[in-house]
Amino acid sequence: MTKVKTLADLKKLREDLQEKIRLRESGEHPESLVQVKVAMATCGIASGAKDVMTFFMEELEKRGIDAVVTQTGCMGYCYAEPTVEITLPGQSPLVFGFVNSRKADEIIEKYIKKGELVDGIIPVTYQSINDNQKEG
Amino acid sequence: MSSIQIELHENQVKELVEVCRSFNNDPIELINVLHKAQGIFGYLPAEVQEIVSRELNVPVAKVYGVVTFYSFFTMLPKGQNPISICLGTACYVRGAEKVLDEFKKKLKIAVGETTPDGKFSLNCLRCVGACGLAPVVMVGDRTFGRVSPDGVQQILDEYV
Amino acid sequence: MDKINLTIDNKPVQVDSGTSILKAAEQVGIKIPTLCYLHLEDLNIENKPGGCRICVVEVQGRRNLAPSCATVCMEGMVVRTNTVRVMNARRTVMELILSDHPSDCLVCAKSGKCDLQKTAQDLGIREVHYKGEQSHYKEDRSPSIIRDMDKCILCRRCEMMCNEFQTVGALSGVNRGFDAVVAPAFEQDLVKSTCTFCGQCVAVCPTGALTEVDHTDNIIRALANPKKTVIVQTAPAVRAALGEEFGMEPGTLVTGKLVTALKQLGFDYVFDTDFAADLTIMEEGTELLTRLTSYLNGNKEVPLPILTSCCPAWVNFFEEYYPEMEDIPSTARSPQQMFGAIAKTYFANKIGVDRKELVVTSIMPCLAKKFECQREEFKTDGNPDVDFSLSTRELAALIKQSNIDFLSLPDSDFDAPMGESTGAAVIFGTTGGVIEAAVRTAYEVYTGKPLQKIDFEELRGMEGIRHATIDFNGLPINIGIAHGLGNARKLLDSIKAGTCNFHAIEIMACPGGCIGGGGQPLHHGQSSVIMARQRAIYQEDANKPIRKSHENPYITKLYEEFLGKPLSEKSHHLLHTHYFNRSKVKVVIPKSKS
Amino acid sequence: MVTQKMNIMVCGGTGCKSSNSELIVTELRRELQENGLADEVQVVQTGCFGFCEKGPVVKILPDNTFYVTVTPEDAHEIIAEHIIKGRKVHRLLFKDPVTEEYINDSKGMNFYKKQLRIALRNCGFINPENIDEAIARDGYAALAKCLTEYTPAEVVDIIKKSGLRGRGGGGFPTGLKWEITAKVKADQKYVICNADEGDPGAFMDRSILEGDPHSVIEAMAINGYCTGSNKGLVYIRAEYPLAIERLKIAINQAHESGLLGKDILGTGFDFDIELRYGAGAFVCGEETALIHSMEGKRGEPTFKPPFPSEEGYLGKPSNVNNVETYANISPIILKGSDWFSSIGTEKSKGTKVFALAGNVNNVGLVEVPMGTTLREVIFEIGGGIRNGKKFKAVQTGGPSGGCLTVKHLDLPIDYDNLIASGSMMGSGGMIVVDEDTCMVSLAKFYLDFTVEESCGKCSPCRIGNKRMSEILETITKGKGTPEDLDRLRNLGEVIKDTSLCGLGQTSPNPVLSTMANFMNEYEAHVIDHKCPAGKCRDLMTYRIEAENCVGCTACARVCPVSAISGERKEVHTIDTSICIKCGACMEKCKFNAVFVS
Repeated sequence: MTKVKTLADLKKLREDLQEKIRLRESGEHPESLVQVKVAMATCGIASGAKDVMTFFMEELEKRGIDAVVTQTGCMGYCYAEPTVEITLPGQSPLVFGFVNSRKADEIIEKYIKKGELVDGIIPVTYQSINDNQKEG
Repeated sequence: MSSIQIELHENQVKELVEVCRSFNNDPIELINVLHKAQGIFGYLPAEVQEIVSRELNVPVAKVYGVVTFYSFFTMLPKGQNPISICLGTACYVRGAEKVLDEFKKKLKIAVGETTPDGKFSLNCLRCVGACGLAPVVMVGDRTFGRVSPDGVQQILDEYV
Repeated sequence: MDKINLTIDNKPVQVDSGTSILKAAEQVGIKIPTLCYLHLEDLNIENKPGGCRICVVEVQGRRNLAPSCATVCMEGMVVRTNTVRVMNARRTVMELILSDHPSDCLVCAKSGKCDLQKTAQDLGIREVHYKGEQSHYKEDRSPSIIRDMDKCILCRRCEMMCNEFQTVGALSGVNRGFDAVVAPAFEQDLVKSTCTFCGQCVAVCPTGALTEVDHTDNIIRALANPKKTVIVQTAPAVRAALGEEFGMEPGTLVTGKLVTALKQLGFDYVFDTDFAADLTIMEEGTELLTRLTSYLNGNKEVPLPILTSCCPAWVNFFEEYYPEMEDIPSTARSPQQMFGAIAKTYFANKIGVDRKELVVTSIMPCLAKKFECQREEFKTDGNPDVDFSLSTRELAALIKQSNIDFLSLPDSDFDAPMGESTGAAVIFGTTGGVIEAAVRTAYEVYTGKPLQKIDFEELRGMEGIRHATIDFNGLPINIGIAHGLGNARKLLDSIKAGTCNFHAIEIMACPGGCIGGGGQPLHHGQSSVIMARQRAIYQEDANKPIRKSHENPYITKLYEEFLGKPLSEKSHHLLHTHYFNRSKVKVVIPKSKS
Repeated sequence: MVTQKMNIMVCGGTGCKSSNSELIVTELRRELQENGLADEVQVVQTGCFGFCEKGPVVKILPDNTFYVTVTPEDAHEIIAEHIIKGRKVHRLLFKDPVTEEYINDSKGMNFYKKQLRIALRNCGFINPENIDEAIARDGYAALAKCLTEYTPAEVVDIIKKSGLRGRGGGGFPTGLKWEITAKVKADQKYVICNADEGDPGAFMDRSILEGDPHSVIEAMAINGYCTGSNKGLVYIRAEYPLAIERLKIAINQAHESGLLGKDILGTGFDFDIELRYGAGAFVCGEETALIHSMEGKRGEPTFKPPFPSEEGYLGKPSNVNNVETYANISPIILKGSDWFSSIGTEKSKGTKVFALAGNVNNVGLVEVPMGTTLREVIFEIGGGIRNGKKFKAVQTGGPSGGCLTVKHLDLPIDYDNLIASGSMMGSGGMIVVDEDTCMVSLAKFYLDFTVEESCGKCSPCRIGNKRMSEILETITKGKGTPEDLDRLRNLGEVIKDTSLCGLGQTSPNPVLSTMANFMNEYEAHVIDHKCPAGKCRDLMTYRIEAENCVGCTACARVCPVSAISGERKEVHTIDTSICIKCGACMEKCKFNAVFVS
């Protein structure tokens, strides 16, 4: 882990990390990746998010799709757990609810491979103060 | 209490003593030590509390006072499959009481008891934070969501 | 100190900053009722959990009612103690407390002396509007104390005394909510706990939840049995307190009336524990001098300081917590037990009565004495040296039951030979007294010179831990004194740590010594009562013609006729004891160094 | 005419479903099929858009057209006009009620995004187990700014000016609290984070710790800088193993990165954080009880003053704030107090996270600006009441709070409004109940919680709540009298007035507020001995309606106590003296012949 010793270190580190993420998200990078985020808070895990995450990791590899599968905290849609956010290169993220392995399979086959939407998308109903954050 | 009623495994006692030492035998660490002790023994019988009392130099009455204050601590061994029914508000308004009644009926035990064969014990807890899945039942570490009274037998069947 | 101005019930009052509303109100003649609050001012003992909520008052500008015991006065505060809101709240809270309390006042040991009963009366409670489940607990009877927790109101005074003042830690609040109660570990009986039976929990209990084991019935039966010869000894602190039970001013000495009452009750011989106290000084004082001389002669193995051993709760305490230090206290038995041992041998022989037909009873300010007299080591063939020990309170009850009008009794004198005593023995009843008595004798024995001044003011007082250096003709003797087991613990820890340079230490378990004992008339939180008893004790000492134990002629005679000399073999057999490891936690724990 | 791939998203939230959104999907697909566009344009059902009032809603991508109150009959026009000809269906667009203008692009339609995430800004975005992701989203930037640009007093001033109030319940001004602790002189001070979230039905603190632990760590360090403390303690429920785990990982990573520990960012400021575990006692949410618990004692509260900020953990000045409060600190530092105080109402600034639960469709965690109405939260974000039932009440503030009713729905939520209406903010639990809920039983449920969680130290809470619960038990058993209601009210008021700590001082709120708002239900129980919601078992009678009964005998067979008799193909009857009111017959009957009253 990088040791942050000064304020300058922290600023530099933040800029590097943001750049990395920006590249990944905008898909300008040649090795653009599909990003899969699984909500792994207590309620997500309780409804099977771990299995879903494992499924995505194993299946995406098996099916030869370059993807990063990560965990994240509660997205707030507890009624629809497990929830998964998929970001295709160059596109805005989409959240899917009630994801089990069957749904996950459908998401991989239709959305990730072909860009076709599938049922169960959860519209984002909030603004976050970090959404419109500009570099500065 | 001067007469030891249960035999504690020597290794477990050693482990507990080490735990106390790792907290510098500091009395303010009593609750942390009791958490670890319950982790080692599964529950906190009188004998364990006496060891903690002696190691941390806290009167055993005070240790007992703390153990009985916090619902997380138990002096009774749990069943192999401890069943906890969430009675948080969200679960309550979605019918957790009926699910609890069904468990009581099926297991023929009251809350806080263990079945004679030691397989199941029944407890209530307050909100595991999985309100979206209400009513919620936990068996050991596993969480069952949206449980209805009809689903109780199905859950029990998984453990028979 | 800063002064604070406020008004209470429209009366202006000025107090020091930091004063509670309760105390401020007292200054202007407003007595706010309390239950859990306890403040023994001169002893620095305070219980202020703010739990009972009886003392609530209205403070202008505050949303909720404030507990007057715990709320500190602020400049310009406007306090009302008797508005409709306050009175309704106070009565409702009292009704709630009563709704979880048995209503068997008529047959309760505390009836008439119960703070709860009195407060309920003062509040004019005539009906309890709230009924429901009541708490039920198993009654716990130890040799000294009865715990009837159905009557507990959770004032936590006993817990405070047991933990903060005595550091015995036998009691703790356990469980929570409606099930909360004060109990020993695992809600087991007191006998299985670390309890020393000092009885300070009983002394502060505002209800009938904690009372002493009542032996009056045994005494009445023994007195009525023509085959038995029944003798009684009375401890020094009893005469300074018994009068209170009959409405006399605290500090009134009733020695003469006490003797008359005991004679009227039918005791065959009325003796004085003070006689045994003088005997104690002979034995303990000699032991001190022996150890000291040996030490001065270069034997550094001699255990010093020597600790007094008259107090049975203190003995229980070090057996529980400091068993490894068992060679430090004097081996001398307590006066009660010395008396019993002499009575059942020397005296029984003298009057030609078999020890089994001789019933030795004691009137004690103490509840631990009940436990002490049952100890196996104080029995011969199963027959105890002291058969029954009554508290001051029980004696008062016995006198009342026997239709004796105590106030109108004439004075009488103790019987001989075991009724004769010196002023040194009398002061055994207060903190500092035993060591002063020992110094009076040891000084003269060691130096061979008569004391110029008998009163050692430097050893007296009410401070929890005191120390003084007495000049033994050029040899400075360092004396330590502690009352209260928490204070004793501090001295013991300093001995353990090797930071202590005392030669002798006196320890008494109760606040103020035996005058504040667990068997004394209830002080109801007034430490002035204990102070008054102390003054009475020193007054009795000053009035005595003989004030040094070794000058008691009957003691001299006892040695000549029976014991030989102090620390003789016979003395060892009858007047000394040994100690046991009573530590309750016996789990063997592997002690590896980490 | 289709130039690019289009998507039609139809809201499949419960509210929209109940107004035929599924049929809209069918119709849209049929229209596409008929126009040979099935392969080009997809129709998908989504979760709730949170705009249920105007449902069903349909959104067209990629142009973000947002149609409201769509009917199946509109499918044809949407396909024919919008998809094929590229012309928006004007009449279905949302008309801004203020400007009266039609909104073309939902990108400009932030008004339907009722939620604003400040405390939850990173929850669900970052991987909480990777500090890099936190740093990329400005993690520790606020701490850096404080340490290098502001004096401690200036930071306290920013917090004070922001108007932030404690999110744990009481709503005490956070900046003021910090200032008091900062001013006390002591050799050691402590920064304490109260993560003993015990309200049944509240889980926002857990979510923040699980989703964004660094926001709390950073804020505690900032607090340490302001108050002159180098030691932080988090008191966290042992029932939250995942939150504990994530917090531990985060603390370790912060340490390894040099953002905790000695000489942070080379400024000479040291700060460390330790964890202390709760053990299941609700009262430990009260700060004095929490401190006793951290000291290894029974979690019994003590009288304040002295306040923890003067005499707290181990007798030292201690600043106690809750998780959500801390989660607000960094954005305030970075964006300024003016920005924060521009959100919310006059006396309650910023946002509040609510754990929305109960009989509402979209159970979840919502963060809304203070001043948002209950209606917006329950019906627009929460998607309304489940199973199309009627809204009856919303309970806020957990066991300390009260029940609010239909008449409070348009009440802007803030600390003062809630208290004025007999409830409170509490930690932010929000439980919605429908018409089938018996308010007396609900009040009893909350009171039983307090009875179980009372520490027992003071008499009014220990005995009074027990007595109230017993009276409610009598009432729900049908044995109550009108005098019981007087007793309840007096007890409730005295317990509030005389209890030692916040737990007792608020415990009667659920009873008093339901008595204030649903007196008719209480009266029905004690005068008519009826439970209007049909929930109190002892007040119910089951009967078989002769008209509907076909004599199938199913009910008689399922009855566990053989209370039902009747010949095959004849009307059955229930012997009410035997009936135990288990409801099995009612569940079994296929002909709706069993009724309960």
